[in-house]
Amino acid sequence: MNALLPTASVPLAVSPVEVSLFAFVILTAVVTALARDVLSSIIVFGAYSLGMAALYTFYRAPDVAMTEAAISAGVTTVLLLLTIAKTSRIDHEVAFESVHWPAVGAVGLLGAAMASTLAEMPVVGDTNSPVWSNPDVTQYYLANAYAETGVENAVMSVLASYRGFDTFGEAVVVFAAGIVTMLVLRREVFA
Amino acid sequence: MTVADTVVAGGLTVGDFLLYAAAGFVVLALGMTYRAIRGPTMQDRVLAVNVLGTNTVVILALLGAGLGEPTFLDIAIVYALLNFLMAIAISKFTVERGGVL
Amino acid sequence: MEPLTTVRVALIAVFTLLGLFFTFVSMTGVIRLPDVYSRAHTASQADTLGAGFALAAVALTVGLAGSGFKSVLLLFFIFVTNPTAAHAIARAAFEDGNVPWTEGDERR
Amino acid sequence: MGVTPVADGIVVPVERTATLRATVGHAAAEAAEAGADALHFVYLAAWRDDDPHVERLRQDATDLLEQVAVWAEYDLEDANAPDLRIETAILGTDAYLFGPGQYAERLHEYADANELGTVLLDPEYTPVGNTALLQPMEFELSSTGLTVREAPVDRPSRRERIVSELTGLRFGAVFALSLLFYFVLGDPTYPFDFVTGVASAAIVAITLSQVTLDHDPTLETPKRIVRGAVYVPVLLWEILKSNVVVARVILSPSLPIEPTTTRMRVLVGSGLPLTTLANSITLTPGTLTVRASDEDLIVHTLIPWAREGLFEGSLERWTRLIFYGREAARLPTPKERGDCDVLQGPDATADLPFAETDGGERVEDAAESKSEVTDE
Repeated sequence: MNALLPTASVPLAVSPVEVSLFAFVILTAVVTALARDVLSSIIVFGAYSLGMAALYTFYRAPDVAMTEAAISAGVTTVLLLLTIAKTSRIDHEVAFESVHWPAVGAVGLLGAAMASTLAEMPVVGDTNSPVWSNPDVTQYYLANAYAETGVENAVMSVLASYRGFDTFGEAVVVFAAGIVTMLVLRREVFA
Repeated sequence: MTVADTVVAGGLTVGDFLLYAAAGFVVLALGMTYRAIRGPTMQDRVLAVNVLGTNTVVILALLGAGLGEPTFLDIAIVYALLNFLMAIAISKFTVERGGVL
Repeated sequence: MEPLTTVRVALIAVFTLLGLFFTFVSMTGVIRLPDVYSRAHTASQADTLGAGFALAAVALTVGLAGSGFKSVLLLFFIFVTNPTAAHAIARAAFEDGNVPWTEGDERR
Repeated sequence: MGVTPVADGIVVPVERTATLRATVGHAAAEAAEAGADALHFVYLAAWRDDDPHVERLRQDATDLLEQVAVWAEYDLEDANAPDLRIETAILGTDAYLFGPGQYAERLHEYADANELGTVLLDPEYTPVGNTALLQPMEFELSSTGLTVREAPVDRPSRRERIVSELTGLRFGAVFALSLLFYFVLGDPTYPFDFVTGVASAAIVAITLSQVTLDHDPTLETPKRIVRGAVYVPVLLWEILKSNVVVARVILSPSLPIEPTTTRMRVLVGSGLPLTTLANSITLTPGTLTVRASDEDLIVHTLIPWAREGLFEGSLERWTRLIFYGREAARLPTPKERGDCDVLQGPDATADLPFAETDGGERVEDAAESKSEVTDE
């Protein structure tokens, strides 16, 4: 069946679902940042994750959505709760942080700079995007990835080899997380 | 041709109708966030987020039907269970601090 | 349009609108009612019914033969978990010593 | 730090804990018995005086110390030692206290200055906001020459044993149920799904079958499922009917609600039947189960119409029908049995049972929170 991709049958760039989901996500994000009580912040952050995951689903990234739901709404919430259970919670008379306007300005400017590139991005599923209209690159990867990098998975070869510098930071984080996990587990088991 | 593609009126298909309904549910969710933000007690916030979670499940299901992607329903099922877990964990937490898990 | 499809489309529309209506009632209740206990009423009930109608519409759209069964399963989950969650929250409030609102009290 | 102090006074660090009242009682009794001449209660502050927003914390600490002093006076009078001096103090407001060592140091300084020889600790006391640091603190204190004791008060455990015995039948039932769930979502004819399904169901059954079921499934089980299936449409109709009524109430501008809390003694078994009944009550609009323990349900009702419906007991009868068959369903309504109480409002017939919510030990807590709520 003809899936309702934005380019296929909906001429407008954004649908009402997107607009309302964005409003929801931004609202909850702002409240998460401004709430003074850690517990309220965590709870509203849970709502934020739900909205974010719905957004991912809408953009056809169900795997990311599933991760967002499981990690953000589920595991993170429990971890944060355990953390504040271990530390003390102070009552605040004021419910929200005061807004630091220069910071808002800086973040806003950065956001605006980022947003200015949005117009150049291809629409989701756009058949005129370079990947589709100029398949040479894709074909090149598919044909030569194994010979050049020795990595069997073409996606992995692009991620870790052709774009090695881009993903270097990511690889470091994953490596560090792995080391820490090993350390922690070792201690739990042997100490 | 499936039901989602059936044209109701003025070029509006059932799928489009469901998408508009999903948008309506998100707008209602926005109203619900008032309670999540306002509180005043922690339980009020948990309650609001629980309702928001149920809403998200419905929104996902409607999106799945409207966009013709039945796999969304699997995600919705995971959500429904997670949402339940979250409500229980936080309620238990506010009564018995650190009693989660 | 076949008559059967017409009935089905009509049912989808009616169920979706009913779902929206009851969720609207739930939202109004959650915003208007005076304390956490009365809010839990609409949060657990009107919302469950709203979700139920919307999911029924989804099941009708997708068709029971395929994935529609999943939305029935989802409906079952929501019907079991929603009241349980509402009960857990109300009970947490009660054990926290939250006195239920009665007429004449200030709104919280 | 000076000479070992003379052992003729007791100092108790206090904080709002579930065992504070009992600890105070024990301290008073011990002081009276030992003929001590002073009983000190101190609050070790986690904040500093020049922090912003500290007034409320200081007020809270002062309130707590006042409350503790009142309790102690009362207890000392009971113990025939009304002349014993009670002192209170807030310590550590000049610097942030880190770690149990600094807590112990402050206590030691205070004990030295006031010639107190014994430190009595509340077993739930949380130095640096963590109960796990109580023992390190005791250790630090013991090297100062002070006598350190934990008050012998128990916190009655609220956790019940939920792990039941493992039997083959239960294991099989949990395994079959999880496998069925997996296959509904997946495709059993596809070998990959089949293998992962069996593996997942096995993991679930091994880890969870001891907590999932507490009875073996019997021949009654299929009958219950069939009767439950009959109940579903009835319940749905009830839900729909009362949702319309409640929707009218909520959407009307004047919001004509009369919330009351009620208690109802119900005659269904514990476990699944009680859960079914409690959830059914919660699902039908206007009524919400707040607490369910043994056979007592505390139900919050939104409008009188819902309260009447609840006391008619039709849901209770349905639950009995599902779980115990048709004969069991014939019984008088809770109203006729006199098994219902209204706990609030003009028709109140009993008090709100905050005191008994926790085996009686949190009476003070509940009272405190009550006053907090009305303050807000």
